[in-house]
Amino acid sequence: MSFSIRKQGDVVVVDVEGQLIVGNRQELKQKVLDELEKGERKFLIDFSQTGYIDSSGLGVLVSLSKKIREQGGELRLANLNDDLKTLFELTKLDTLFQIADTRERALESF
Amino acid sequence: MSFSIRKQGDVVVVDVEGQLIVGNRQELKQKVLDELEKGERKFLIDFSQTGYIDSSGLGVLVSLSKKIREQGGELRLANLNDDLKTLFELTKLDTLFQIADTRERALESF
Amino acid sequence: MEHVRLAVELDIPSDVRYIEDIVAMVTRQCAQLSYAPRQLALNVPVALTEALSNAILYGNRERPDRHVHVRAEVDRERLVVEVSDEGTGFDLETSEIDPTSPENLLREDGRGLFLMRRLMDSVERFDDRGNVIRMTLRRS
Amino acid sequence: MEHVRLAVELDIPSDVRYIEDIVAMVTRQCAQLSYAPRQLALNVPVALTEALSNAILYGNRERPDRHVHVRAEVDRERLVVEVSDEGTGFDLETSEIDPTSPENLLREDGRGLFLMRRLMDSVERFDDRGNVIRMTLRRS
Ligand SMILES: Nc1ncnc2c1ncn2[C@@H]1O[C@H](COP(=O)(O)OP(=O)(O)O)[C@@H](O)[C@H]1O
Ligand SMILES: Nc1ncnc2c1ncn2[C@@H]1O[C@H](COP(=O)(O)OP(=O)(O)O)[C@@H](O)[C@H]1O
Repeated sequence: MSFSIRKQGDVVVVDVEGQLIVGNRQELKQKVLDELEKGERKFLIDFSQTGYIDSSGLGVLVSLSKKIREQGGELRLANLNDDLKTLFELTKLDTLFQIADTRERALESF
Repeated sequence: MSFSIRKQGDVVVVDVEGQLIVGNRQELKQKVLDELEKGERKFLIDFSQTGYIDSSGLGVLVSLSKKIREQGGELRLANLNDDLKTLFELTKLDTLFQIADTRERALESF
Repeated sequence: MEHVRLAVELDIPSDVRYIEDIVAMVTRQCAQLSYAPRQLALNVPVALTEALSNAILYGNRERPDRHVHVRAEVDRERLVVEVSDEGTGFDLETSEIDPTSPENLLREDGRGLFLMRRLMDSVERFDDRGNVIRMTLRRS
Repeated sequence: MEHVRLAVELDIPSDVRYIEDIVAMVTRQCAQLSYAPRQLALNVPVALTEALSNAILYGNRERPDRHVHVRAEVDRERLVVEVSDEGTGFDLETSEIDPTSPENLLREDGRGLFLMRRLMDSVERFDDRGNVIRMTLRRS
């Protein structure tokens, strides 16, 4: 698993490559919090390269979403495959997050 | 597994693709005997695409070698990888067959 | 190949970094028996990750002298996975919350047992040798 | 992943066309535990093919009502494969000839048990449930 993080316009775009699970979720959390600290406010996490996500990966997303909102920022998600969509639906987290089909749509929507 | 058979000069060249084992050795035997029947006398079996060979595959090679020799013909083998070479050495069949490193050398040697 | 049964059995130290490799091994066994793509990408890896991380974090409290034992048996009918830790066990019924209720939706934890139950056909607990969680999934 | 054990267990009809798939499955398990390339390409597939074809052809005489049972257990130390047929068994010692002797070199048969012994670290026979051949190979 690895994360890549880049700036597109004023949006911080994070690609999650591989699994987002208990063993590595802290790394994602720290990276995003560092950017928030630096003053960034718009965040997009792209899951096109992601394998599976476990409950603690979901927990980190919930936590980041809260922290970003507290600072007046926004977190959006993009490119969930059907299995990941089902995971968000099962846990009703699809109601909590703004989820776009493609990265382009997510970027436009900010 | 599949066999491909073609003529190169006056030599019948057979490629064995996949395993040469109890389940398919009859097919190889029949193909070569058909050519012998038609009057062909020079045969080269190329193992560059071959996986493993079991005792009944070896048995078919011994049987073909005898039948071809009875008709005044010759059977040569080429492109045994290290594992197949070891198999021929273990069974001392390396002493029975003419084995060339490459298809070219085998063809030249007829 | 109607009657193939594949099994993986192993002991791992109480460290979450082992989870991904175990999940890959068990998923590969299911793939060999043509489990549905969704089961290979969602049900099996997520439920197994939850069971393993609970065993490591709660059961064994990440103590280096404790191990987690995993046994997975797969055939064309079903996958049965058992995850055993050296903890004192817990109550499966009362430990599960509903993470989809409005008051829980914003919680960061509490989705593990819920997902195991949703993604597997059955989740049971035993005390045979330490605390054992057995999950069963019918092939689809 | 020191203590991984993988297993394959299956029943097949008495038909040699099943051999390749079983060999592929067992070899794959050994590959997952990093057995030497030569063991994966030579020792395991050839010895297992011999054991299976003998079970099908001699033990079960290709009778469609008879099955061959295979159980392979692999860990980082060794592979143990058991092949059971429904025949009455045979004498392992007296059935093996030396196919490399001048009088046998031109024979078409008689290399099966010889290869099993040369390619495996041990070959044993039991009568537990039908005729059982157990072969063991240490990982290298
Ligand atoms: N193997 C285990 N040993 C002891 N307690 C466990 C075990 N698995 C789960 N639990 C208990 O069940 C609770 C709920 O677990 P879970 O639904 O996975 O949510 P979370 O792990 O996010 O708390 C845990 O907080 C823990 O108290
Ligand atoms: N599973 C078995 N059941 C009964 N007889 C067997 C079995 N395996 C081997 N044999 C006997 O051992 C002999 C030698 O076997 P093998 O060395 O494999 O050579 P081949 O199969 O070419 O005859 C066989 O001819 C058969 O009589």
